[in-house]
Amino acid sequence: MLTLECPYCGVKAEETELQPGGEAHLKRYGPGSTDEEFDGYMFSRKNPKGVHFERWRHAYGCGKWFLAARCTATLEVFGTYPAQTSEPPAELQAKIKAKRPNWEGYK
Amino acid sequence: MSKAVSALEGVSHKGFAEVAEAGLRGMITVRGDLASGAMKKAVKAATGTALPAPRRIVIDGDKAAAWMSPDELLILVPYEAAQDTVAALEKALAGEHHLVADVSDARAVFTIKGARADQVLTKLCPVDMATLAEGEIRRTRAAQVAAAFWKSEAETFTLVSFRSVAGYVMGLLETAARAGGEIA
Amino acid sequence: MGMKRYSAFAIAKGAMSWHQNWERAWRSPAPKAKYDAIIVGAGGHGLATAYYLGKNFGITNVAIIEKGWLGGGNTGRNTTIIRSNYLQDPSAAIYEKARSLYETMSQDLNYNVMFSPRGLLMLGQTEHEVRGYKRTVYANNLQGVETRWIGPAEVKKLVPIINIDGPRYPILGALYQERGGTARHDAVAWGYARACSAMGMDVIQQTEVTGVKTEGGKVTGVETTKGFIGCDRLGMVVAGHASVLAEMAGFRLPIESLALQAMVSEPIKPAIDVVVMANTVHGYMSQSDKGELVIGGGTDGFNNYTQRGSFHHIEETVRALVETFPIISRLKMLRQWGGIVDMTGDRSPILSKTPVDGIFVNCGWGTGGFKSIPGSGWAMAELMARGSSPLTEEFSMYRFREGKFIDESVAAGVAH
Amino acid sequence: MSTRLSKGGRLIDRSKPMGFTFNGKRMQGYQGDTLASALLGADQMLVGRSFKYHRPRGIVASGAEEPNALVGLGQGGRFEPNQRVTTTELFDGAVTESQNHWPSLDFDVGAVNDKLYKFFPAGFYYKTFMFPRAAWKHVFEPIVRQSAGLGKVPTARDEDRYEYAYGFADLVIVGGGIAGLTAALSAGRKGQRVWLIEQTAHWGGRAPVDGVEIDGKPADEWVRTAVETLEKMENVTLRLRTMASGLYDHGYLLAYERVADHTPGDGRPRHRLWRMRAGHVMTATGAIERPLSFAGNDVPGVMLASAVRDYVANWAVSPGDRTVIVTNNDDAYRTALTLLEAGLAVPAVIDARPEAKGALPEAVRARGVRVLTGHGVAKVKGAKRVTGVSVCMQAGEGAEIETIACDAIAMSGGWSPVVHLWSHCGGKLTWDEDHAMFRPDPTRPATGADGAAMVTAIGSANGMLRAADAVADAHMAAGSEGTAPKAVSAEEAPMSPVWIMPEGAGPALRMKMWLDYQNDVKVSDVQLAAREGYESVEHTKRYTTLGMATDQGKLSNINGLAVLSDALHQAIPATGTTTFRPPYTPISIGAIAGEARGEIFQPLRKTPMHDWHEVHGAHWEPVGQWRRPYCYLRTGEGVHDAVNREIRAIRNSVGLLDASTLGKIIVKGPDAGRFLDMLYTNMMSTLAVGKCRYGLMCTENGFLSDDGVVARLSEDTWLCHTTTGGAERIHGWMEDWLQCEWWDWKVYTANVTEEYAQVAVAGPNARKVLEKLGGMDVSKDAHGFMEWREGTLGGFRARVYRISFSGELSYEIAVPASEGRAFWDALLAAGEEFGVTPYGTEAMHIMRAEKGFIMIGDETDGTVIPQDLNLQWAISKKKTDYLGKRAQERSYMVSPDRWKLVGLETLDGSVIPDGAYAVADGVNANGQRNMQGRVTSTYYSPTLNKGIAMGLVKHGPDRMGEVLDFPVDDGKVIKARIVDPVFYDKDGEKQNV
Ligand SMILES: Cc1cc2nc3c(=O)[nH]c(=O)nc-3n(C[C@H](O)[C@H](O)[C@H](O)COP(=O)(O)OP(=O)(O)OC[C@H]3O[C@@H](n4cnc5c(N)ncnc54)[C@H](O)[C@@H]3O)c2cc1C
Ligand SMILES: NC(=O)c1ccc[n+]([C@@H]2O[C@H](COP(=O)([O-])OP(=O)(O)OC[C@H]3O[C@@H](n4cnc5c(N)ncnc54)[C@H](O)[C@@H]3O)[C@@H](O)[C@H]2O)c1
Ligand SMILES: Cc1cc2nc3c(=O)[nH]c(=O)nc-3n(C[C@H](O)[C@H](O)[C@H](O)COP(=O)(O)O)c2cc1C
Ligand SMILES: [Zn+2]
Repeated sequence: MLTLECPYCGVKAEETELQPGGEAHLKRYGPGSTDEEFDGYMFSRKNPKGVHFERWRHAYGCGKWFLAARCTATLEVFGTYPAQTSEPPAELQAKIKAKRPNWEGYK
Repeated sequence: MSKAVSALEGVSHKGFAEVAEAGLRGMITVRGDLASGAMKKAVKAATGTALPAPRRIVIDGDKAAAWMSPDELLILVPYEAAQDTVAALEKALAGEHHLVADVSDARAVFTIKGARADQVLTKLCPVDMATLAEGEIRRTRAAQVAAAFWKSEAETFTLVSFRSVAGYVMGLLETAARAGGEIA
Repeated sequence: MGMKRYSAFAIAKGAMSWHQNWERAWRSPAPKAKYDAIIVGAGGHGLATAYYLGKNFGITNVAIIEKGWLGGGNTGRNTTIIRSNYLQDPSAAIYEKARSLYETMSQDLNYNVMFSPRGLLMLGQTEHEVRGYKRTVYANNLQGVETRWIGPAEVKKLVPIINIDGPRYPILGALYQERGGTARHDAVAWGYARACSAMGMDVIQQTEVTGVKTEGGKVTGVETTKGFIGCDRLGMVVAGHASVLAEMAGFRLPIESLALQAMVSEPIKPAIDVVVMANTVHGYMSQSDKGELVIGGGTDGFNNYTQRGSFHHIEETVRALVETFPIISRLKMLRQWGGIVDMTGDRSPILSKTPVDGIFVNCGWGTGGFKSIPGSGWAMAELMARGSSPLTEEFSMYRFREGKFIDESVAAGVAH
Repeated sequence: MSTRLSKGGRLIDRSKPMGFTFNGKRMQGYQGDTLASALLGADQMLVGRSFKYHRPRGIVASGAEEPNALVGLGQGGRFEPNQRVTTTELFDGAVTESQNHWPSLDFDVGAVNDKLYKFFPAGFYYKTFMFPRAAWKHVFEPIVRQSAGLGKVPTARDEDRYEYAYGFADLVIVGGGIAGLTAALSAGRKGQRVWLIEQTAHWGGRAPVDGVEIDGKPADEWVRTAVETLEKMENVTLRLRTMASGLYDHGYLLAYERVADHTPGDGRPRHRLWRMRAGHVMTATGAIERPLSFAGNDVPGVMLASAVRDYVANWAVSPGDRTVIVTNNDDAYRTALTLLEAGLAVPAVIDARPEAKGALPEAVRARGVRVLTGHGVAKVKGAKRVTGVSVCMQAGEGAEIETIACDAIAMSGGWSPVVHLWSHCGGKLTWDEDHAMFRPDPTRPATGADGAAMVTAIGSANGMLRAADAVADAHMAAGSEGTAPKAVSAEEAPMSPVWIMPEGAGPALRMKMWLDYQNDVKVSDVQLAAREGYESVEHTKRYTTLGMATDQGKLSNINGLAVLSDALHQAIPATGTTTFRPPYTPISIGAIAGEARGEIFQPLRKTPMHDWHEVHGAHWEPVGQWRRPYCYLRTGEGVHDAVNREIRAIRNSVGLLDASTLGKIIVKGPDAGRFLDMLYTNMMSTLAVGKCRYGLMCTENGFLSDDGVVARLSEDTWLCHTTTGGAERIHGWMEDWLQCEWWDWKVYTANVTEEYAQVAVAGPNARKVLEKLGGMDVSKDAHGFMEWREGTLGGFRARVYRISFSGELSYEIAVPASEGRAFWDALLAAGEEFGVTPYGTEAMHIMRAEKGFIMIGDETDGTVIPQDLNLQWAISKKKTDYLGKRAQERSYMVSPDRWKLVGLETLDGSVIPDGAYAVADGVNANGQRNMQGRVTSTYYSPTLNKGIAMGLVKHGPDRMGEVLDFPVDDGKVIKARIVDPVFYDKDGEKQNV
């Protein structure tokens, strides 16, 4: 039963107030992309045992999508941040690196 | 002839707290840039209040403005005033990218009254009632549906849900407030 | 190699010697330097793959490498529902193959897996669901899967404790598979392990695969916590850990690992003789031979490797079942647990060659792969031995790229 | 025999007697009793039968760890099987019955299993019952099921109610013994928000029974003062009868409050399930005593030493007149002292240790009791009740030295900390060699959302078995605020682990040493598992069922894994424990379901006209959480007739459909047109203000997901209609793209679905009805097809869309929801002269099928793309992109072999059954019959007076006129011809008048 703090309204929401949305920072591939690119975008999602970046919506709250960095092996939450970004904030990445020295970094 | 009726026509139940459907209320969703001067003016024009801070509701008599999300407010006015308020808001926001929608008929409003009113919500909402701040509006869920509530007076909470689930919400409130269910 | 046969007579004989002379069900060997084939993952699917490699293709120089204890993954924690009333042709083919192998599994393995074809009902609770199930019945008839649609009265007769009238979702009928049912999940793994061991295969437990070695695009072996082990062919059959293994081999699978939970009630005398799935309200229930009600529901929505789920899914399931079977309200939940299931984009499995020569994957069974264990093993063995199998043809990992999905959610919503 | 003593009993109130029955026999206890103490007080030691061998079972324990004493409690709507008597408070009028026997508790036919025990070792069923094949299901399984299963099946609906509650605290302390109380005092003084919860009805835990003194006062007194102090602290919440059931991730603690189990029917909710969110959790859950494994240790009358002490001290109940103590530690001598104090006989203490010279043994010796050190129990005498004990040397093989007559045996094999909650979220244990127990390893706790420890074990739950240590530990762990309580108790010499008694017991004795009492798992079973290669502790558990009973191995697990370790010649920590899972003890399914039953099982969404439908014969159909009239039944009318009547009425005159459930989403802003062009397959940006356009939406994976009519309200504002089930989903979908992908686009959306009541007025007389209402001009010229207008109708503020899903002249009118019912009534009144007929979803479905309109959910099922439905006209060729476009370019999506939409007409006019498939010749590689199409919608058309259908058929549109075979039930084949899917008014003349 996760709790995640919504970066927009500051509510420490519990999982039942949230809607999970899968991998964060997906790059959309539309017409003109290769089959491989499109397949990668749609289906071959990251599924690491460890640090993961994902989407959540504060569905029973402000309604906004936000992003979370979380460890899928311990459920530790490193931080949450607004969805309007194409990669995790640098300071968050540094924080994760400090906690998980073996983490290969965001790629 | 008043053709407009609220979802439950004011039904109420008395348990260890009194729960009642509070009738029709004018409500307007406003989306736009909350930081803009026009928005400030629009709210002032609509409710006479200041723009609410995040997660807050500012109440002035029978009008109020509530913060719903970083780009959304809910304006509360008497039901009869809703259309004029929409017009006023539209006027104030003209030229800005915004959206104003009358949602008065899409909602149901409830009051929960009594010294133990908070216990009713404690059973339904995953919210720490003890840390509910003065003037805070909390958007959350009540059992299985979306709801928002705030402390409207001493020992009284106002809760808003969608209109279609008014019967369900009343069922929840009535059951939660039933005598014997006091959380000692 | 050979093994002593199990029978009532053997037990009687054992009793005379205070059961001191039973032999091991499977050996506990040290790994050899190299095998013809290595299977990673001693779950049902891995073990069955090995078993049919030996039985159907005579390939017995095989190791099954397991990081924990055999059968300890999802095979050891599922709600044991067996059915083959799937809608799409490829699914119906492999699940029915599996179901029919279950019919004789105890005898084939000389291990009583307690396959219990007690009948399975999928409740139709909306008009839409009814139409979906009727469609399934017609498809099944053409696929050689025996199912039929039954009305509410027959449902009530089969499940007297059911609340037919709703109140919210009256039961309009059910998709009934008379020879669907359950089996003793652990026994399936144990029976296969015993049979594999008897064929001379090595079941190597407490050994984790930590790397995959390739040379010129071809697999050469695996790194493990017990050192390097060579192989010509490698089968990755690790369910929730499929992505982790694939990453070791340098490719990505369309898999997400999610927690699925189940629970049992305290045991009671026989209360329900069939398996009931109620997909509109999200819950399913059967009763084990020991008497617990075995209950399952939906998955969490976020990636997770902890074998723990979120409690609100248990609540949702329980609410649904209390509504459907009001008498269970005064029973108690004895234990709840979770497993990590491997979900694909179309909720159907992957049995496929991979970008690496000699590596095959069997995964993506998600919430519903216990029932398919023998069929999957049969097909996967054929794929690994021959390079192709009619049963695996449509389950390639490349189907997503082509847009050729095998979507079962169409009729049933869930796939347990 | 067990009896009620004339004096004492710290928890009972003798002035309040309470009557109850057991198997129909009237008995009496007192307020403060548990069912267990009341039964023992009434000399009822035999309380049930075991699972497998149907052995007689008596009460062994005094708390949550009890494996044996389960009864059926209550009657009718309050009957509950498997109630543990040790944790059930007695109430006046309680009706109880024993379980798992036939015909009676004393004479149980199933007990023949016990005689045949040699043939039923662990896992015997895996090795037999295989022939003949069908016999498992038809013969063996029914027998197994009938003899297993313990409690009876309830037959009535639960009469009680249940509820949830949400709690929040900085610190939740679980367990109200002296450790928990101490921690609460310290944390409370620090000002933390503290919850202290205790599963029983009393504070204090073991200490008052064990003769502990704290701060110079007897424990009882200290506890009372501590509780009073805590009650005065506003930041501290105390709850009795509240068990921490499970600790879940991120500090989510489930607490099970048994509000009214002891006062059934008093109008209060029976159970309240607290969903706590704790900043931190402290487990002060105490320790549980272990049995000893000697032959016959399951005979009724053999009990835990601490339980014997509890019964005497707490409830003034003596389990026996002559109690032999068997132990490997000093603590059990307390039981001897308690018994002697109560005037009962202790013929001997059998101590497995070579010597016993501590203060407690000396005190016992001083009272003249024989202490036999280095001895053990060879065997217990008696069947349904202990009659004596045969004594042997612990170091030997069990040769009898003497027999001591007794009617109870109090055993103690040492203590195991209660580590369940510590372990639920991954907290690890460490083996404590001195006390032969697993204790929490503070360096490897369960971690929370922040990655830090979320739970701390304190007191005896942390392995601090001595009172002084327990209290000191708790005080420190909770921040050492205020002065530390000082506890004093008798000194104890080290215990010495004993896993089998006697050490050298042979197979015959080992087959009579119970580990798991309820599931009948014996030492020999665990050894057999090891021998057969089920070496992992998890394999042993599953092979033998050790620890899988309703007590979850609270007594048996450690003993079992010690035996396993011994059999495998490895150290106990190498074997490890099985996984601890919630709940700590079983919790009611009713509590988990909470308030959600009956009317509030799930939200039922109602339109403003819902109540009218209800009283006018609506035959309901659930659509998502809405309920829509499928049709309206008139008296004596069947569903089919009603649907046909409704359709004829619309085709001939006029009908009304409550369409309020349709989704309505406003999309507004400078980029709204561009946004909608991405969302829909066709162009929405080019739609003129005042006009409507039908549109399709696909998932990014290319499949059709929703459809509906879009109206352009103003230069920068569109209103999108969705399907009933699609409103929230599509609104969420829009927000998703706007927030996460195109966040720089200026678009706002609002879901106004419920703001409006919407009514379709359809049929040749539709316009006349509206004209009768009066108001805005609804004439053909003023209001053309696929246009919308705003105005008033009959005084109602209305937005009117001229769209048609039935193929008739039709208006959809939206009015404010609050006026919906009044508007509906006004329409009925205005339409009266035309015989206006309300119609339901089925009439709507059939009429659209007559027109060849697709329906999301019928023609689509998540695998269908618009191209399959020949909807190319609604897919813009000009657009470079829309959601789903790239997906639709994949090889299988553009394959000419995809099944495509056609109409189907049976040759004999009959209706093809729902879901039927069209077959092709031959079979595929897997032996399945080839198929070439299927029906998607199929109805009897009252308009055309024959069956009509739509379907998807391979190369369908190129095969007009061909006849397909649809095999249906009983070997019948229906023949249907491929035709144009538009069956009615092909040129659309009717809707455009
Ligand atoms: C709660 C629940 C209920 C379910 N209910 C049903 C049901 O009713 N009916 C049904 O048909 N299906 C059901 N399923 C699904 C079913 O259990 C699975 O699909 C099936 O058991 C998968 O078997 P498997 O052999 O692929 O995987 P597993 O049994 O999980 O085996 C995979 C093995 O791989 C091992 N492994 C992983 N990584 C490594 C490594 N690096 N090195 C070595 N070994 C490794 C694991 O330890 C594990 O033992 C359910 C699943 C769950 C969790
Ligand atoms: N001498 C020995 O060998 C020995 C061994 C064990 C305990 N003890 C004695 O036990 C006492 C230790 O005190 P303590 O406070 O640590 O333990 P305790 O056993 O006195 O108290 C633990 C309390 O926790 C409650 N509890 C357990 N699980 C719970 C749950 N899940 N939810 C709610 N409540 C739960 C129990 O009902 C009990 O009241 C001392 O008196 C000590 O001497 C002695
Ligand atoms: C079909 C089935 C029946 C089960 N019955 C019981 C049971 O009677 N008692 C019990 O304690 N656990 C039972 N379990 C749960 C297991 O103890 C265990 O929780 C589950 O296999 C997951 O393993 P884990 O908890 O060790 O991770 C059952 C599990 C399954 C799959
Ligand atoms: Zn928020």
